[in-house]
Amino acid sequence: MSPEQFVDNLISGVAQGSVYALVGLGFTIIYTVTRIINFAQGEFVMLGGVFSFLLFSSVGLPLPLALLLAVLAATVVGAVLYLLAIRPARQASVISLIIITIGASTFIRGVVGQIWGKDYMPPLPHFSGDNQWLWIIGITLVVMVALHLFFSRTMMGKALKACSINRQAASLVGIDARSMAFTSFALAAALGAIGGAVITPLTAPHFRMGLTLGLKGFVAAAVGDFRSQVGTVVGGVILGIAEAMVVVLDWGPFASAYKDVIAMLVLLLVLFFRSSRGAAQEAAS
Amino acid sequence: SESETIKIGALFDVTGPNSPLGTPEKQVVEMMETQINHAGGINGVPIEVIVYDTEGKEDSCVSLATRLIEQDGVVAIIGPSSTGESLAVIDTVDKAQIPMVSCAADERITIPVGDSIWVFKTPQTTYMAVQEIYSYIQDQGITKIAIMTDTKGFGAGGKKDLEDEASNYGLTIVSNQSYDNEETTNWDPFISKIENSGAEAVVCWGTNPGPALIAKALDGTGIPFFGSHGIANTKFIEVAGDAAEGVIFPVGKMLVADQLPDSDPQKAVLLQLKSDYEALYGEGTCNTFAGHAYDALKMVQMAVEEVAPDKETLTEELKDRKAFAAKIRTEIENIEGFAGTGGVFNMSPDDHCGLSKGCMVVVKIVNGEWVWLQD
Amino acid sequence: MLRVEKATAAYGRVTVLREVSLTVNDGEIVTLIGANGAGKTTLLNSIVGVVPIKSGSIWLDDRQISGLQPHRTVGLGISYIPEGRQIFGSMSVMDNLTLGAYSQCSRNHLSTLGYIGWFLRRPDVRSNLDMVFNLFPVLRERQRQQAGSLSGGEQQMLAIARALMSSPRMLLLDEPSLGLAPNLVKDILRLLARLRDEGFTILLIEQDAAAALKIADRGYVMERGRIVIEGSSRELLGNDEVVQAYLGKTRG
Amino acid sequence: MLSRVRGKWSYLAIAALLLFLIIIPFKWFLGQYTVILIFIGIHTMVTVGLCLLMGYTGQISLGQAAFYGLGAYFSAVLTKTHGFNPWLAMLVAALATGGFAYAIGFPIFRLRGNYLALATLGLGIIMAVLFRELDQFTGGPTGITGIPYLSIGGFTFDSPFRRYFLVWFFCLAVLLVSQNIVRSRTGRALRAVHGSESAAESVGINVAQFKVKVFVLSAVYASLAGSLYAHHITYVNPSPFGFLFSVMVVVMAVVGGLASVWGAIFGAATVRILSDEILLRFGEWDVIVYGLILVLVMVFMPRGLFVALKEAYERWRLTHRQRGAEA
Amino acid sequence: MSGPILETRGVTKAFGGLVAVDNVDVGIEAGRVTAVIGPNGAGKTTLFNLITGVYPVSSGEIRFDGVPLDNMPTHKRAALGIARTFQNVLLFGNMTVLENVMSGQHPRSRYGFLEAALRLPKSRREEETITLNAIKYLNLVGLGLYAQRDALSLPLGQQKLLAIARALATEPKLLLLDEPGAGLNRLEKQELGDLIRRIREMGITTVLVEHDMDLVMGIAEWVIVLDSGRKIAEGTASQVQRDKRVIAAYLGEEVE
Ligand SMILES: Nc1ncnc2c1ncn2[C@@H]1O[C@H](COP(=O)(O)OP(=O)(O)OP(=O)(O)O)[C@@H](O)[C@H]1O
Ligand SMILES: Nc1ncnc2c1ncn2[C@@H]1O[C@H](COP(=O)(O)OP(=O)(O)OP(=O)(O)O)[C@@H](O)[C@H]1O
Ligand SMILES: [Mg+2]
Ligand SMILES: [Mg+2]
Repeated sequence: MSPEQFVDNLISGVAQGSVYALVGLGFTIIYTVTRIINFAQGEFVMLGGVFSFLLFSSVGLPLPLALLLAVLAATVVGAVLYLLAIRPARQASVISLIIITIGASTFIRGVVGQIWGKDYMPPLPHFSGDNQWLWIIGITLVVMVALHLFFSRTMMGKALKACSINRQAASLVGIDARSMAFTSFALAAALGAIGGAVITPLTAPHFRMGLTLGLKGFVAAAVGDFRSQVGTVVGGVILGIAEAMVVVLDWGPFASAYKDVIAMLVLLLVLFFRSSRGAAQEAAS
Repeated sequence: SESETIKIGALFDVTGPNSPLGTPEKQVVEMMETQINHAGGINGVPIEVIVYDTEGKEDSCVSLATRLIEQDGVVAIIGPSSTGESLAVIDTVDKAQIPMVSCAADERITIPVGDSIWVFKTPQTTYMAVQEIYSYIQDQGITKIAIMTDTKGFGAGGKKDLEDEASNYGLTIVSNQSYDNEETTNWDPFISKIENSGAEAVVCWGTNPGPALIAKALDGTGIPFFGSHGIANTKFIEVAGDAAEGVIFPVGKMLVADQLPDSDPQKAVLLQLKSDYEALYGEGTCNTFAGHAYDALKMVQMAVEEVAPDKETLTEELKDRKAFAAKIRTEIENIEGFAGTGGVFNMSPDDHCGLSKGCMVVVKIVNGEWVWLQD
Repeated sequence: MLRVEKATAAYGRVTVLREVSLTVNDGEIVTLIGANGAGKTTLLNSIVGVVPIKSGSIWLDDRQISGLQPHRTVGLGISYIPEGRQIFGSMSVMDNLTLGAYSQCSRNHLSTLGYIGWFLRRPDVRSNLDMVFNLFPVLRERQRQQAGSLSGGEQQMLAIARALMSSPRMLLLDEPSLGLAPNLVKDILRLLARLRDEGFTILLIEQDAAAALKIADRGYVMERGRIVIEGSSRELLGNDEVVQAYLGKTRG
Repeated sequence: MLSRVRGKWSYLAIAALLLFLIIIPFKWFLGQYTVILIFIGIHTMVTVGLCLLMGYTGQISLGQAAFYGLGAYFSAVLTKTHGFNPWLAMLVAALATGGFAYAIGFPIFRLRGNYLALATLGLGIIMAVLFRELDQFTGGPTGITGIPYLSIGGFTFDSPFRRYFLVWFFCLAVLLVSQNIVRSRTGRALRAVHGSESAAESVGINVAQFKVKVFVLSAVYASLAGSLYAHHITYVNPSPFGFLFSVMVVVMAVVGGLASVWGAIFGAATVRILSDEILLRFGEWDVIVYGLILVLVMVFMPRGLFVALKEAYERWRLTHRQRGAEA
Repeated sequence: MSGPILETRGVTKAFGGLVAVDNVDVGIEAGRVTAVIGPNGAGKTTLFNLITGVYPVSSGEIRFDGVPLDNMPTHKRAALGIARTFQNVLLFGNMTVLENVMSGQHPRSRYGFLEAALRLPKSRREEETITLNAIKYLNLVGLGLYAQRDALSLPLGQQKLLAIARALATEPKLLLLDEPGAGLNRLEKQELGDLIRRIREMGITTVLVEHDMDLVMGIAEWVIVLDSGRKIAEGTASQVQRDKRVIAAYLGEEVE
């Protein structure tokens, strides 16, 4: 393989990983504020993709507007999910809330399949020219920087973080923990939907597409222990690159059919390394 | 009263991973149920098709099959949609002695017949399609091919046959990759692998959307794309867009029904089904999967008519369901020369699929339409 | 300023507060004394809304605040320093203080999205920050340190400072001296007296009843969810029952 | 004293449940539900293990399907390809799966943070691919057909009626063993670990070892269930052992209630009966209604059906007694 | 007196740049009540954590009963006879009061997985002993009446007693109590003092960290003072209380 091709594949892997990272950041945000692992995160991705397609192709809106409205619509769904399913469950433990998100995800998926059909939809056109990967990486970078600024430089960002550290203490300084949870769901939905929207030119939107993209996002977020944004991005990008490289190498046990095995093993190794280094640091310090 | 309907069970994956197959299958049997009953049922007795959604789960499929047999009292089952589910319920229908006509393609469902004499299937077997497309490729003077197969059942079956048959057609597989249909979005590494292998053509075995996305990704490399009968629907053309142009694949005759010579025994059936189905569910919706379920139900209907040529015998038969089911099975096994959508079926005690070479054709997509490539 | 009228509260089926009534007037320190499990913490929790009351009412000036959620009562000018400090351990000292002023900022939700630096430059926030840094100079030095790595006493100072950042009119403190070295206990009590002189109203729970009564204006004694004795500090210090049950023998 | 009363109550309930279970598969009672109940029994076994694991490590496992699949595939391959006696195959499967869980348990539980979810998810994904790709052993995506039935002496479990008793024998044994463990020194140690790890260490409990122990136990349960599945359907293929099954087990565990091992039955039964009975009425809307029901159950019975039913019963008894006292 | 049951030699613990325990030598006489005092952040809890093996020492050596502990994990030390309570109590919230104490008996019982799973007679016999012992320790701390309550529904003071009962149930030789008196009122502290005296009479060596000087003066036969990780003084309570450095660093001047 030529170095040029190698770089091309690296870029596509990074871009693919960026999408995982976007989805994963949604997991991270909800988890940090509420301790819920949101299994409906994949559905936000799906809504981003499906709505983008519908608004663009069926409604006929200009592409940028279609994408924007799709993300907004998914955000609204995220907010409504919180209001209708999470918020009423006052007595519920975190694990019960997780099951609620599983139920909600089945529900959302079913509704979309029922209303807009269960078959695949055509991909959107590339945002411009033939360089969707660059768009994806660019948009992810912008989102990440914005998110970082949001969490480190605004009061609301700090308040979200405070909720995660100590909910009761947060309410005692005047933070409405429930409105923060609401915000986190809306924000997570937006991130997921952005992931879904940017990948739509490269895939066929479909009512079940959230299952696998959600899973990959989950893996990315889990590498960051559902807390660390940096860890999530690193996890997502490693996953994306590992997947691409396994296919490119296509050698012996690293055949393309084992893509997921290799990618998971790489991630678990990273995890063990990170964790043992963490333990070593703790012991040394 | 209860015994006054003929109950037929159907198991389709309507909401699971194979919902693009299960949905038309369900729709076609619902349509046929109405049609048959509209025409006074079978010999004056209405039929009732009970359709359950298996969600693509083997265990659900087994308990739903039992439910059809034990609770609903069906005399035959059509479906399931997928190979795995079909193989999973064989034991159940075999023990209960109820005939089943599967809509899944894998040859292991009916070979060897000795595993269960109660099981039949309608779709063409994969190696028939492989043979069709390979002989076409050979005719183009191509010798080096890359194969891309879905990791799931349909693609894996194709992979095996593609590998086995290649040398018979003077073909060398220079790149052999599998992909996960539901999750792959980054096709670039696959494509660059193919480009590096020196392949003159890509043969891709899978169902939507993988092949369409691969065709799209291949667009511009100049390497021609050959598909399987898994892409025999308008969705492929929609999803692949311009890249669908020029794609060639083997398929049952449904797609090119209007191009068939009038002498073709299947032509009338195909055109009829197509116009009925599309009148109900929309232009361009009829596909080969609907055809598989059509053939299955049709065979059951024919067998029932054979067992009970008039209303009295039928009413009599309905009293002993077990015996009736056994007779239906025998009659399905005796079906001969039935021109269905998938081909002309000649069932026999050693062949529970009943199709032979020639039931498939090679088509090419030209201007978004399927064109029959007559030799 | 604060009036609790016949408040009753329970955890599940266990009633913990039984018709508790109490008042705290403007500018005084009132202390709450009682054995373990008497319900002191629960009373404070009920006042701020962490534990809802079942009957009775709670008034801040002329406004009924029972039923409000904690984040609303903070907005009304009550600051609560709960049992166990509850600082945000993995955030910096400065972030903890900034969040203390959250209620100053959140009146208009959009403004919480603004750059935090602008907010900290607001005159009222600025002056609060100066005040707490003057009260606790060590916090000014440790602005950047992680709050969780402060020593116990410093953490307690931070908890008090954070509570002051919201420009409260009233402070509720639950055992601020818990786990502090004797010299720090003295410092904190001295500080509370000073705050009272600056116009704050304070409701204080303290196990060391003798020390608490020394700085308080009035006191209440709770037993099993009821107020059993109330009076000025002097009266309580002279009350035999109180001396026997809570003050014990004093050492020289 | 309190516990003795509670004990008597639970023995009575268990006896009633047993009787009910025994008569179910007869034609004159609920015979048509035999097959569903077989699956409920099999799923209950997997779920009990997860209840123990989640209840005591406080973390989600998303990989139970892997152990379930290992049990099924070991049984299938050993009996079909190597001609093992099915019982022996089942034992080997359980031991091998348990050993495997033990080997991976130690590194997993040494990780800090919520990594059990990721590690088990990874395990599930890896195993799913291996089931599919190691086709010389597993038959690839189309799997292995013609797995023999279990039999004792000349008695073969070749009908659902017979297999029903087989499966429920195992299921109840697993439940009983779990119940015993929960109430023992080991169970207390596990609960201590859940309550506070540092405190558990301080009273001499080897936290890591106990976590691995439950993990292994849950794997063995799943493996047994998998073997029973294989000998029930007589066919295995990769798709029942994927991620979605793992998620379903989590749902079953929580819907039933993590607080008690008996919750597992309720969870498995609810999910199974919903999808194979009740939701059939909703046609294509089934998944939508399923999602909705799941949300509602958790909103209104956040601690699971078992606890909700128990509380309802206690409330009923209380008002009943009050009324009795008034009269 | 039979010589030191626990000895530390040059024990040091650093967290990054911060030396929490700095080259500390202490000897704990068997059968005696020893108090460790010192300002907040002096390293008292850290010292306990080193003795129980929560953290490994950065350098130095700890000997228990003459045996060097090295890298022995916490649960093994507990089995050897080192028990403790925590500054933040740490009860098992998912258990009743009685079960909390029963789990303390863990290192003193043997029966395992299999016996438990099948409820073999051995398991039942041992369970009985465990229960009886647990009740004994509960009565000792005066919580016998609350056996069936949920542990966390007790008020803080009783929770602290429960934690002591749980530690006693491990049948230790050495008991480490981290601020047992914090959050108790004067009367309750007096009762706590009595309890510690009773524990001493059982022959258990007790070390406590405590900020309440009245309590320390009342029960401690030996006092060790830490400041910034270093041992700055040791002696009887009254000796220590007069020590200038101790007054400056810790006690503060009396305010009147
Ligand atoms: N979360 C809870 N669930 C059940 N009961 C509780 C809970 N919290 C407190 N209690 C009970 O309520 C009663 C009052 O507790 P509270 O904490 O208000 O007492 P307190 O006077 O503050 O005692 P302390 O001096 O220990 O802080 C106690 O009997 C306690 O057992
Ligand atoms: N895990 C840790 N990481 C970093 N620093 C720590 C850690 N544990 C303790 N420290 C630091 O070590 C010092 C000693 O802490 P320690 O808890 O031993 O104090 P202490 O004497 O028990 O104080 P107190 O009376 O307040 O409980 C403190 O400055 C503390 O911040
Ligand atoms: Mg309190
Ligand atoms: Mg300490």
